[in-house]
Amino acid sequence: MLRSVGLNAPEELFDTIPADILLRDLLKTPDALSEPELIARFESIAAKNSAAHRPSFLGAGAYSHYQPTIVDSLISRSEFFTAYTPYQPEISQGTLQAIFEFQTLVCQLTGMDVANASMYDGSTSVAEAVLMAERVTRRRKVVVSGALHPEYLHVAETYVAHAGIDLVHAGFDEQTGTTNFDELGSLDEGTAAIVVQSPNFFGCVEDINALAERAHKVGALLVVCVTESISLGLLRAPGEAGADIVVAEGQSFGVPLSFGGPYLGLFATREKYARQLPGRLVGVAADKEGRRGFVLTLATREQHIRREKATSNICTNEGLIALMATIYLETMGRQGLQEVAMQCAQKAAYAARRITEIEGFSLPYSATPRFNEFVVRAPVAADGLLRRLASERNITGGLALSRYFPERTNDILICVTETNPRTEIDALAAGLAELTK
Amino acid sequence: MLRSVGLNAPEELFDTIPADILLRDLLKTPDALSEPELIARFESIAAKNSAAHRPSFLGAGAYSHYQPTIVDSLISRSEFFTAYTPYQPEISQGTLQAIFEFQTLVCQLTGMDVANASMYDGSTSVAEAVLMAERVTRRRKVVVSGALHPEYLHVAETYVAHAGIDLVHAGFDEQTGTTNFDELGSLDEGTAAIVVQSPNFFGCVEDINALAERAHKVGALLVVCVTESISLGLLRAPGEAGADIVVAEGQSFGVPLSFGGPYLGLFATREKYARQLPGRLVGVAADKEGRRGFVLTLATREQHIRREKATSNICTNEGLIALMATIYLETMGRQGLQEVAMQCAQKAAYAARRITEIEGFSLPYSATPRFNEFVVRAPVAADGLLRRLASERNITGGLALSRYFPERTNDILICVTETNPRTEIDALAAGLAELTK
Amino acid sequence: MNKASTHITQNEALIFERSQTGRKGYMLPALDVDETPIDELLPAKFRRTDDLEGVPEVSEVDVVRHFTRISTWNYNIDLGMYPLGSCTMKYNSRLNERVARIKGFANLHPLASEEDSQGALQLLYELQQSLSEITGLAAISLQPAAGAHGEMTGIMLIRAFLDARDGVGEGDRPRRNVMLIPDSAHGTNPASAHLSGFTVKTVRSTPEGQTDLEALRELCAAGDVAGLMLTNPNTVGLFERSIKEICQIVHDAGGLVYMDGANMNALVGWARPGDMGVDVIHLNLHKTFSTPHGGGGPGSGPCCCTKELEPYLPVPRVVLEGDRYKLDFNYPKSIGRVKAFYGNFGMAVRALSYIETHGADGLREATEAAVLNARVIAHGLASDYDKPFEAAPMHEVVFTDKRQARKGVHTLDIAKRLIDYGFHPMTIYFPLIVQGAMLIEPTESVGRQEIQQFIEAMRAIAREALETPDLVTNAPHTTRIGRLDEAAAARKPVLRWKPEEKAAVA
Amino acid sequence: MNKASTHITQNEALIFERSQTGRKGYMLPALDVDETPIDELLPAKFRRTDDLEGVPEVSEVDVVRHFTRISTWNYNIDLGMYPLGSCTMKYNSRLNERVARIKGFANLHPLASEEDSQGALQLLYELQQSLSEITGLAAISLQPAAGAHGEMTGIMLIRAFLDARDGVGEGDRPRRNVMLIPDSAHGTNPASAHLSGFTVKTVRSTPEGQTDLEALRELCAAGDVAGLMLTNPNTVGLFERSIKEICQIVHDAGGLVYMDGANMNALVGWARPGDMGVDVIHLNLHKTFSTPHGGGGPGSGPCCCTKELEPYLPVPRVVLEGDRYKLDFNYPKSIGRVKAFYGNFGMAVRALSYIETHGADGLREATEAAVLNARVIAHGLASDYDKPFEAAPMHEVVFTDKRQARKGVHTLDIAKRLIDYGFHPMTIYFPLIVQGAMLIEPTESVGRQEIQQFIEAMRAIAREALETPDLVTNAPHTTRIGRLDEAAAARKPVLRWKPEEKAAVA
Ligand SMILES: Cc1ncc(COP(=O)(O)O)c(C=O)c1O
Ligand SMILES: Cc1ncc(COP(=O)(O)O)c(C=O)c1O
Repeated sequence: MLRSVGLNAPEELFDTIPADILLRDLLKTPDALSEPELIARFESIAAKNSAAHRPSFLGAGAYSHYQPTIVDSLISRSEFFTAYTPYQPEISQGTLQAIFEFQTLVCQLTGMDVANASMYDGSTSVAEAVLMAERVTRRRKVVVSGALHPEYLHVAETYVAHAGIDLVHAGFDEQTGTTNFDELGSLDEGTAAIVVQSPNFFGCVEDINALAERAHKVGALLVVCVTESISLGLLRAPGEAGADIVVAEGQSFGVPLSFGGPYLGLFATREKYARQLPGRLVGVAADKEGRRGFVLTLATREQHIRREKATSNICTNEGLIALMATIYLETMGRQGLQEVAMQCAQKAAYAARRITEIEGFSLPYSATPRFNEFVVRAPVAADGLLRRLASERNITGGLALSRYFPERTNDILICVTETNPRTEIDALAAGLAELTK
Repeated sequence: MLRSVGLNAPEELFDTIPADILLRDLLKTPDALSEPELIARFESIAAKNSAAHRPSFLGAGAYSHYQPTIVDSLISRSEFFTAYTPYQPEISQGTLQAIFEFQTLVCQLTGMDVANASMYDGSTSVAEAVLMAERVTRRRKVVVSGALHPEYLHVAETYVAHAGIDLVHAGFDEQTGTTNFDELGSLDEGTAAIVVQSPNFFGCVEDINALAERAHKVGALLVVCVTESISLGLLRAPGEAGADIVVAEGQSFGVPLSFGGPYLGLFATREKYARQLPGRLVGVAADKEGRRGFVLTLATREQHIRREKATSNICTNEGLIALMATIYLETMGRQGLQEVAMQCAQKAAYAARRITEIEGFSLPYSATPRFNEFVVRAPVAADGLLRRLASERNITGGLALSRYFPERTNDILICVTETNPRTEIDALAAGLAELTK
Repeated sequence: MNKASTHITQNEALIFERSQTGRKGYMLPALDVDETPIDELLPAKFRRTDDLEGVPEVSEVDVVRHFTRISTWNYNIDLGMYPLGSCTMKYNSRLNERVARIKGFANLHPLASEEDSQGALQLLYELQQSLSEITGLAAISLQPAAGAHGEMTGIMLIRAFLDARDGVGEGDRPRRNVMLIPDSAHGTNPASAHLSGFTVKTVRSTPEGQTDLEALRELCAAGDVAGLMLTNPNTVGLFERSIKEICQIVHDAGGLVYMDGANMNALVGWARPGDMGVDVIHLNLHKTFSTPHGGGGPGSGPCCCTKELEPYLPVPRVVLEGDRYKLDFNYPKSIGRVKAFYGNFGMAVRALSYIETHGADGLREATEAAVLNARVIAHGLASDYDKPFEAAPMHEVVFTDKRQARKGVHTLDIAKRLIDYGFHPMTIYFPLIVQGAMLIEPTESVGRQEIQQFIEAMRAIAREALETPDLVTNAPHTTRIGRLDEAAAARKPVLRWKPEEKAAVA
Repeated sequence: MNKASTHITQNEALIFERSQTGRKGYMLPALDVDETPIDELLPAKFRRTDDLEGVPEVSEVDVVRHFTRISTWNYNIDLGMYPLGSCTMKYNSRLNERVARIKGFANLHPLASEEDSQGALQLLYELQQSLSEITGLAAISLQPAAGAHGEMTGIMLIRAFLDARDGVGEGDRPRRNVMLIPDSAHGTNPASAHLSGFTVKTVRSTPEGQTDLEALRELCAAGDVAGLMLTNPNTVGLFERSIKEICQIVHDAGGLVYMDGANMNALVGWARPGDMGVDVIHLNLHKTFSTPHGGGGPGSGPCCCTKELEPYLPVPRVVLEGDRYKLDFNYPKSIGRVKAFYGNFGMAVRALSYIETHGADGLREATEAAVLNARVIAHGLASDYDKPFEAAPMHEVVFTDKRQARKGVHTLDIAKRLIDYGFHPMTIYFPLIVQGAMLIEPTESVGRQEIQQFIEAMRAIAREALETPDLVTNAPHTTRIGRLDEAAAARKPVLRWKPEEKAAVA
């Protein structure tokens, strides 16, 4: 082939690169491994992730749910996973129709009018929601609940650092574990939005209706963030409760934990704000013969057309993960989504009951409604207790809140899902009891 | 739906079944399990198969070889694995073209003219070859090597029990481990075929040229059976050496061990016997516009047309396994098949050297050429030695020949493939040495 | 070769035609032992000399594209209804595929010690138990690799049992050498009977599509009858209403009854062959129990029989002793062995998964849905197609091309035209006793909507047969290639690619 | 809705249109704990009231058929060449998919303790090491989820570094608020710069397709320049020959150089941004390192920078201390966090697998093949299409529709017509500076034969444009649907299915 383009040596292909920056030697990356060697090596690396092989009560933004087998089998069709962004609709209708179904499902679950084709994840969706609220309201102050996932808050702060937006932190009520309404006093005519997570980081369900009222009174938007999207199978849809933008982490919809990514940002809003949405949108279109098809639409919002004036810089999103979620949601369907949500809530309630029975343990926010996560206050330091639970009982007992709140030394955030059989819950309770005796 | 066909209750669908044989109660099969429960249960059952998780030197008709990842990924396309036998060629060209490539590859490897679309496995292929030899020659005596896999022999005996065929056993030479030529004395004008395996059950390579000469002298066919098909990458093609029918177990071509099945019978012969072949055949055809396609052909040999006069009763064969083998063979290709065969032979040679160095161990057929299997004579009973190797060293050390030949108490059949790294071979040798010290 | 279109995926060549010297699609770990000189390893006279010439040399991407492209030329169950009568093309659950690939199953060597393969033996044992419950027959062998293989096994059992009962010694001429087989039977039935040395005699069917009892009695009167091979529901989709009487007649004549279990999808959970008087049956795990057909196989054809026949089953048998599963070789009357090792184990894993994910009620419901779907089709097409039998069909229904044939449109044409509507054709020209047969089996894996789409397609074709018969006789119109000249292909068969024939083939 | 054809797979409806009350596609284990009364569990006012109306009710087979059918409406890499310039559609190895699914990776919770996730941290660390070696840049963050995200991160680093260097305090107006971006840049570049509060100024390209140094010098003279965002090879596929001088100019003006690494597939193993004077770069693991595009994502956009910029990288960083891998949060100057947890870990697994199966020489050879393939296309099409730039292209080559436009055939038409030949179209109308641009990137994943088929197809289209232009302007002819009216779709957008709009949508 070289000859056919008039060259004699591969080096000549790189003639347009100045000689002084051309590499002379091979890179010092590892030598090539054959398939069996690579597999053996990666399996041995993976085996070191001991937490992956153990019953777990970790949640806090990433959840263990059962993934129906067909999800992975269908996304593994090369027609889906090797395709590019559907810029050529005539040969991308599979992807486009799936996204259209995804958008519809997100609307149905959140109770909103329009949803986009996905964002990177829940955390960046919150940040983009803050930016969008500013675009919509042309106001520059955003009040953020102190019960928002701390990593989400950190991301939002980073995103808006140079956007001229003032992020104001509202605390949360130590009695109820929910956003502190009184601290929302800072709400005024300059406020673009209130951002609140529900169920919040501590597992407590927020009163969205009340928050929406507060926000709307001053002309601000209410942004609701959901990290445990399975809760949408049981909890009132945020849209119905008055939210203006709903963002969520969609990982719960059949997406593996995968050490934090790839996950799936859901982003939905009201019809009237559709043109302020970040990210891609798929809409219905027709060909000359009137046949229905789907296309990427409202592209004038996007960076490849609007460049620096775009609603976001996002280009590649989480397409395949959105497809996973779509397949998950359609497989579970109307009944299944309610059943799995109910199981999570029931099992969490059972676990909470079992744990409060243990001497020395309490639930600081026991009076507040919750879904499948709750804070437990232990009689000893959480860190050490969890370490012993892991090493002596082979249970990952939850998250020590000191990871994010150093002063909360004894608090553990526990999450229970349909994947935790009763025996595991009982073993957790037994472990907590015995290790603190 | 029931209403639409004029019925009121599901039971009415079964009205044509006499009431006294209709079941009243539910079957006493297990209650329904959900996906996660089923997976957990099967994983716990599978975990009891301790041999599956351990270095192994078992061969004897089933071989560990590396399976390239794309094999399983491609056969998992529903287009392949859920399709039926390609009776409707217009919408089965994928299957048909793949079989045509399979037939070609089998011919190339065996050195024969025509091959069919597969048989159940190697053992039934031998039986069908015996029946075919009878059809071709119209003679009723078949001489079978004593170094044929004992289970294959048993299958052939069962198949021909009522076919009026006389299976004569030729012994094997205790010095060389190969078929005893002298015992072939029974060869005469009434002999339909000689059946010989090479490499034979004891790992010894037979002299196919010489056997072909003997057979052809009396007008008999030579049937060569191969259980370790990877050997075809290194050994002279049986067809080239004079075989008339070559049958083989194709499991080595990327097919999982799977406790003995599904495996893959290869069946090839000379052009002139094509119409006596059992099983399906795919051939080239053209449509009206002259476009090339593939069809099932020479169907008049088969049971659905010829009924009791068919060349065989086989209908369902091993289609998907043939596809696995086809993908394997094309991925490994001309170079890869030779390299993997060479690695097997080299590693077996190394292992044989290491083991003969151990005090008390010998190779009874050390002077005979071999491929990747060989018999080792231990100073102690093989059974107990292998059991200790497994429990104390976590190595499956090979097959105690006493399984088939009770008198051969100390003999072990050892198989080495490219999947056994040197460290495993060294550990085997160390184990044998130390456990017999 | 003419191009089917300009589209590259429609013109994928044979892999041999894509081969390029020196290309590689694999990589092995480097050899890690000292090399033995080649002549020492193996004398030259035993070595290959052709350097595997002709075997393809392609890259991994080449292979992936090759098979992905040609795969798109196949119809498949996941695309839509695959209503092949007698074949039971039901949904192949991905869960079953997943569990069959668990390492502890996939990597297990068949000659591992019993101790080291307790899980596999347990699985086989449990499947035997479930199949025994489903068939109402006491003993099972999972060794046969497909339906025909199961037939052969079952017929051999009958032979062995009769020879023992009748005191026929080795080498003696058996007293009973006739196997009765209805004219509607599948071709494997006579072929399998023949393999066991039986002479086949045909039993007539009645115009109502039932076994002719009179004919059966007559044949049985001869005294040489070893048995009857019967499919039930039979191959026209009707339950043999007189099954008990049929068994009685054969038993009275000293024979045994073999039931071809290919149509068990009409019965599971509702009726059991063992309760009907049947002595031996094979199942097709690749039909009734949803293991994938794989473009022609693998299958699995368990042979199930009564307590009386059990001693003759192939060895080894999988048994439970205390809490250990064992391979029991100690059956001196056994017919022997029909396959190395223990049958298509991978299919057994899938079938057990099918049984356990359905549960007893799920199995019963599946049967119900399969029969109901066939009934809906029977109703839906009766106005447009000739339905040769009055009786209500079970899980499949047969129509003929009688009405369309008047316009020159035949079963084959209707089948090919169905392709244009997105459906795989039904089974055609089987059973042989029905002229222009179209045997339709929807299975339970189709929803209401799709059944209706199928009925509409068939009706549309019936209209086309009247109005635009050419459209039908020239179908299919939407496939990569048209109808192939099968006669010419058989006359001068080209059964493999050869380098020198490249030009000729292309 | 008109039917595309009678073929059921061509007319698969929306799943909502297939829903049937009461159908189920799932089964969960039974609840195994005592039930809490619902009102105790959650007061009614917090509960859903809509019973999830509208959410589909379908069976498992329905779902499988639904997605299998619509999947066939997609083109994909395994079907053939996907020559999207700038997108690097290379083969997505199945091995990478396999290892990413190993349970120890897939089931690992991101908040597991360091101790319990040593394998994952090791993997991230080793990928960082390899990417550092490949780019010649000292420090890496794997947190960004895609290219644009990496850009945003990199630009924020520049801002943070400059503010610190220039002593700009929090709340102060930064001194340097201009980001220079060539007119040929991808849209994400200005959008990302804007997100960090920069004003974008455009740098001209020369007629030869290189950055205009004079224009650059002029812009830099203003003193407010924070940096330059440059793609190299640039978006017309040419290496920026003066890259070192460009970096010098920007550095001399007190700015930093950001390189968009989208085109690293032209450089890996042959040249390193770090050696060119670049300060910060993002990579697209979903381009250069073969992780699948997934119909739009997920991606991964590691941000790589010099030692000087390292203190500003997002936290946590993955570091090695002794023999323990750690998450280090202690970077007080860090810009913060751009994503929860640690980036798209699953993509990191695949990318490392890519790097390790290739090895250093494999990586170099892949680059070589990618560039050679583009060169072959550049040669092969030069006689038929206008090639606006003289210089030898790297891994992608741009042509225009200038010659064909005379006959009324435009880039869009040529692209659509390519579909009929079985190829995915190239990138069209990008970069914006080339009128009627067709940007073709074959990648290394195409064999000689297929490159030739592509060239022949393009030439055939050039002939058609002359002889039968309508054939081209009405293309594609072989797809399920024709060109869609995108303008109408945007005018009155329908962005979701609604029950009441069923009729309207259909
Ligand atoms: C009625 C009947 N009997 C027997 C068989 C043979 O089964 P198999 O193909 O599994 O050998 C079939 C399958 O085609 C059949 O339909
Ligand atoms: C040159 C260039 N820069 C940036 C990007 C953005 O990358 P991503 O889509 O991963 O955000 C792209 C990809 O489309 C690109 O081609």
